[in-house]
Amino acid sequence: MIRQEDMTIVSQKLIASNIYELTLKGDLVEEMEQPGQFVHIRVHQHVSPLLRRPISIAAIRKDLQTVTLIYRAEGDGTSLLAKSRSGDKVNVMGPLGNGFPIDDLGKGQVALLVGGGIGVPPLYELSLQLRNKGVEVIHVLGFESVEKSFYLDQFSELGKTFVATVDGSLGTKGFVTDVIEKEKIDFECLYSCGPLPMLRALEERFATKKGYISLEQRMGCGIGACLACVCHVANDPTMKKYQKLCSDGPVFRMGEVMI
Amino acid sequence: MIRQEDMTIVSQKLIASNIYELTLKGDLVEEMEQPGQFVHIRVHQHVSPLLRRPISIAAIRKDLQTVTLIYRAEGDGTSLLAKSRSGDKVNVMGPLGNGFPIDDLGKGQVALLVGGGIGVPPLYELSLQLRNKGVEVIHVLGFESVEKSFYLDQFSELGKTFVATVDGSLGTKGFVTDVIEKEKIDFECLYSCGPLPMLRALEERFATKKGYISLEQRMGCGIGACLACVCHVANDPTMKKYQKLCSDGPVFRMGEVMI
Amino acid sequence: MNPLQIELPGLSLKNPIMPASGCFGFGREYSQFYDLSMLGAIMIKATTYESRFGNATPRVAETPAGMLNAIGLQNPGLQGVLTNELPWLEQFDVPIIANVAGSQVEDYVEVAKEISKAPNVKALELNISCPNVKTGGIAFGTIPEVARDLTKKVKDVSEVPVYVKLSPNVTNIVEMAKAVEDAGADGLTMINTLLGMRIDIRTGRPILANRTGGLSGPAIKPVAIRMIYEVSQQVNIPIIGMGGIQHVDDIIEYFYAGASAVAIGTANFVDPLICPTLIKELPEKLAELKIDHISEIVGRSWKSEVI
Amino acid sequence: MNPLQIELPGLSLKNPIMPASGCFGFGREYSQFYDLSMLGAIMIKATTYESRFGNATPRVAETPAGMLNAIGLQNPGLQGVLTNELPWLEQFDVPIIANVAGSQVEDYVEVAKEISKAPNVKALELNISCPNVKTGGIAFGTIPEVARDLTKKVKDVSEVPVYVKLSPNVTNIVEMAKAVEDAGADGLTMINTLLGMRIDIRTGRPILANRTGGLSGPAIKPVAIRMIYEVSQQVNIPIIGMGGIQHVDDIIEYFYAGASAVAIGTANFVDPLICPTLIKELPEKLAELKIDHISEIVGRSWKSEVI
Ligand SMILES: Cc1cc2nc3c(=O)[nH]c(=O)nc-3n(C[C@H](O)[C@H](O)[C@H](O)COP(=O)(O)OP(=O)(O)OC[C@H]3O[C@@H](n4cnc5c(N)ncnc54)[C@H](O)[C@@H]3O)c2cc1C
Ligand SMILES: Cc1cc2nc3c(=O)[nH]c(=O)nc-3n(C[C@H](O)[C@H](O)[C@H](O)COP(=O)(O)OP(=O)(O)OC[C@H]3O[C@@H](n4cnc5c(N)ncnc54)[C@H](O)[C@@H]3O)c2cc1C
Ligand SMILES: Cc1cc2nc3c(=O)[nH]c(=O)nc-3n(C[C@H](O)[C@H](O)[C@H](O)COP(=O)(O)O)c2cc1C
Ligand SMILES: Cc1cc2nc3c(=O)[nH]c(=O)nc-3n(C[C@H](O)[C@H](O)[C@H](O)COP(=O)(O)O)c2cc1C
Ligand code: FES
Ligand code: FES
Repeated sequence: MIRQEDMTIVSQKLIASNIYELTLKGDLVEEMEQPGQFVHIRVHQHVSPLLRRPISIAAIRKDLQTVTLIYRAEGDGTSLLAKSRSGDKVNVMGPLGNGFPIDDLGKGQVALLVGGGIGVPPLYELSLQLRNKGVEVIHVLGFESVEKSFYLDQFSELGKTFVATVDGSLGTKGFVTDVIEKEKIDFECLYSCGPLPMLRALEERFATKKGYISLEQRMGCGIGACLACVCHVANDPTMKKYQKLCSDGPVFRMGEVMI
Repeated sequence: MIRQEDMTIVSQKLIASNIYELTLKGDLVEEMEQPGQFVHIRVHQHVSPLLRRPISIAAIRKDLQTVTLIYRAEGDGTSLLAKSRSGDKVNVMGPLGNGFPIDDLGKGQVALLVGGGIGVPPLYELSLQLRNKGVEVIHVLGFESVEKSFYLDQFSELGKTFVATVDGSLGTKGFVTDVIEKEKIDFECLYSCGPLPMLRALEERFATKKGYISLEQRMGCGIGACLACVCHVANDPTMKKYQKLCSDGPVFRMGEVMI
Repeated sequence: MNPLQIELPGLSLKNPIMPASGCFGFGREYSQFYDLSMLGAIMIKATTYESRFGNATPRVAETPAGMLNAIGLQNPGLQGVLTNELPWLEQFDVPIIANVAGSQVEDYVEVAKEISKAPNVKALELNISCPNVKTGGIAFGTIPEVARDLTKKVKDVSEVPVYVKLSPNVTNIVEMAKAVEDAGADGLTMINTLLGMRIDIRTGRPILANRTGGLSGPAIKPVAIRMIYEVSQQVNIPIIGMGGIQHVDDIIEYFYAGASAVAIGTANFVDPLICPTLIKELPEKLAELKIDHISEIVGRSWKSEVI
Repeated sequence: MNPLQIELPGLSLKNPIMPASGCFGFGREYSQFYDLSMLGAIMIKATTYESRFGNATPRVAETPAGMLNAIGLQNPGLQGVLTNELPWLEQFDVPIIANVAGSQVEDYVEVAKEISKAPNVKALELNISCPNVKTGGIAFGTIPEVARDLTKKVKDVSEVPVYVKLSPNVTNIVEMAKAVEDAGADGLTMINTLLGMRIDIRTGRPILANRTGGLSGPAIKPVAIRMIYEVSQQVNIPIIGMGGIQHVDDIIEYFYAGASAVAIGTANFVDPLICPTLIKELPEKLAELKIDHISEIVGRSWKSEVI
């Protein structure tokens, strides 16, 4: 069930250039199940910044009652969040949306997880859950540069992990698609989250494959009420059918919506 | 000289119901001289609350490079200020305005300091400075109730101190003027800060005496540029003469301006 | 006596607090958080004759103490609302105020006529901020004659009282208010959003796909209060006030200005429980201020002047 | 080449940043903090023919991300400004833009004629948001014909270029802008404050003695950006933009919208060093954005559309 709760900051660490790992503790963790779901965070109690910020769930630890988020401090809201310290409270609404389905794959099958930049975090909990089922996970992670890369060790522990950087400062110089090509990676199901051009390239290249992508959009309510975050359904000549990213997504089947 | 500086909070204490004593450290203390001057505080760096808050200087410790402010946490700005902790920075602009002149009195002469509620703080530094000159200080302090009273010990150390409370929970039940009457207090110079009705009563009663009052007004700039805080000059038939509370005041001679 | 109970044309409200149109969908999402029966009323999302997809995304942007939106009246259309939304809402003991929109007079009339027959629709809210195709896209709500005419035609067909939602993007709000009162409006709701815009520093392009959007949230509250203060002194119909309400003090401020009820928009996004919270806090606040009944203080800011 | 140097009618500016009228007095106070010669220009406090005391206090109130003011045009009058203020400002190497106000056309004309002769006054800024006694207090800036007429008469007597400061409290800002351009305005400044109000919860009375006041600060920035975006596409005279500027990004946003220079109002109260800070940060920001000269980006938000 969706709830809101003042969660307590257990830790907040700078793990790459402007990238923070935030661990929160609270009852709300009990509600969190699916990788790819997100939470909607109120960074503080003042009137500005006004809106909540959607951040993906990166790791759930039911035993510790904690959830880990990884985010880039960029604008007003995330910069403010980056200033909060252990012990502070953060108002969290969630878990929101529909995450990555993991039931399609079984033991021994291969999942390819492709993440770009700040789209990488939700893939970590996904990888954990797939691995727990015995699925073989291969990660291809793209970053701008080595300074902005993170969680490589954590992903490597779960499965083969390839990296691409735009500037070549780590792994293959270029894009994630270059790596997949180069490494001739084969898989049963693709899971991806990252910038639109990356998602489009993947959809095109793997049009015949099964796969899921997670999208981003500016949001108001985060629960489906305001219609800020809609996208068109693919192949709909009326152009009137839509999905709400926050409540129907953010994860969709490849080819399901227009991107 | 007026400057602005990020001062460091040395301590912040709740000293009465909703009343905080805040001690700040910084170079700016070097500029602070006159009792009755004030500082203009930016309670934080966000866009809301937008404006600075004027708060009187309650005590200056040049040796420690600290200044003490006493304020009531009421609206958005002061409530936020009340949440800041030792070690935090606060942006302070000051010292502002013209304070209480102390040169009129010499050793052995008697000064009556009359404060009401949150008008009491500036009288403390004033009393300290007068005492240092050998002036005899008598304090008459009015509060709503015992819960809202503060600094009685500190004032008592410097001179005779009478208290009035509206509800009679401490000292004389009633107003400061009742106390002055009852105690038949005589003095060479009156200094006062507090609510307008109190100041008006004092001006009326002691019209022939020398005295100074400190006024309050909603402010914009705090330095004389925006004309938010003007008051009419007394006995000006043109009604066009004015004083700026922030830069000409906040302290005026009794009878100088219309209150 | 319930200090919050109020009676307005067509509306018997257990409290004067309701979600504003477009900020609450048709209630389904917020029903996950609380029982909608506790609300004074619900102003549902604008309904147009045909279903609409609305604008391209991004549709929202943040601003200092506010937000911009350009949803573009996305809605399932009259039939969709009549078939799927209003019947679903019948499970709750709460009056519905149906927000009616269109791009020509005929659209409004058709929607008003049909939707006002739904059993739980107790009033209409005429959204006259929409661009009028017949006048080259100039909003109905910016020309007194156009607004008057529209109100009259809707009044003629509506089976329930009609509240007209004023646009703040006008030189003279009192003139607009009087024009629609004249045309038979039973009440006013104000304000709709202020026209605004933001540009993305990185791209140099407007953030909203629609370029401009409607500004809502605390930033606009002073404008709303001013307009309600002005209008409430000049009309004899009640006003439901809205714009930036977040705290119980804001509600008191709206009543003092001249509102007889209030609606909560953007704040629902910030805190999904805002309406129940305010409904709980309002009687406490009234007790603190020694006010026996909320209706006592309607317009106190200007009524106290005459005394 | 100095990436900030710009040329506008009458004004050769070393940078496009200047304090806005009414938020900087006549410069004396801020000269305690820095050398005024570093400013692009200074827009001095509104000058009326006679000296004025202005409104009763309180004159300011805070709002979410903004403030209200109702100073009431307090100023020393034409003679006072000519005798005491402008000569004092001559010590600085900075062009003065004289803000001219009045309650009837004749006042404006008289002030414009005389003040435009002062050696350091390089342009006038016609404050048309003032109530016009001849039309029962309706602001000059809300009726196109009235604004056009006023602009023409001032243009006739002014010895320096005339910028007209538009009021945002109108239905159609483009129509107003075109009217004054038509009448010969050399430039526009926009926006003046939005009309707003706050009520004190404790007293039930408006906080401002004048009841309503002008809303300024970050809260109004989206409205200003929208209006500049609309107007700059429709006129051929430059715009000095203002409203809520606090950060260097805001300046870029104003230029993208269509401004050719900017003014800083309320932010001076928050940070007395805001103008020098922005003047320092702007070239750094331009470098970061790979912009060679600030004038390149005027109107980029809409110019990029046509491409
Ligand atoms: C479902 C979902 C999951 C996300 N997960 C993560 C994550 O795990 N880690 C992470 O770093 N980022 C994530 N993002 C992006 C993140 O929400 C934005 O980076 C963040 O909201 C920007 O806020 P700001 O205060 O930095 O920027 P500002 O520029 O101050 O934001 C202004 C407004 O725009 C919105 N906004 C700006 N950029 C984006 C964006 N890219 N997507 C959506 N809204 C935006 C903000 O939410 C806010 O409403 C996710 C977005 C979505 C929709
Ligand atoms: C020269 C001077 C010295 C002062 N010294 C002290 C002091 O030592 N201790 C103390 O507790 N208070 C003092 N005050 C009053 C103090 O400034 C206000 O209580 C405070 O600004 C209120 O801020 P807020 O955030 O609580 O209220 P809010 O209601 O959030 O304030 C909103 C706006 O109104 C202004 N405002 C509200 N009340 C007042 C007021 N009474 N006077 C001036 N501005 C007001 C605020 O500054 C702000 O701009 C002084 C005021 C002045 C003018
Ligand atoms: C996302 C969003 C959608 C809105 N949709 C509508 C609408 O469909 N019809 C309408 O009359 N007003 C609509 N509004 C305006 C609100 O009902 C309300 O008048 C305005 O937002 C001011 O209130 P607030 O500041 O509390 O949000 C919408 C506002 C927002 C933020
Ligand atoms: C206290 C105050 C006084 C003002 N006085 C004037 C004035 O005399 N003439 C004028 O044209 N504008 C005046 N303005 C409007 C500003 O010049 C400016 O247009 C407006 O405040 C928006 O900018 P800002 O948000 O940066 O303050 C005043 C604004 C404030 C806050
Ligand atoms: S964010 Fe409101 S519908 Fe998705
Ligand atoms: S506060 Fe600006 S002149 Fe006094």
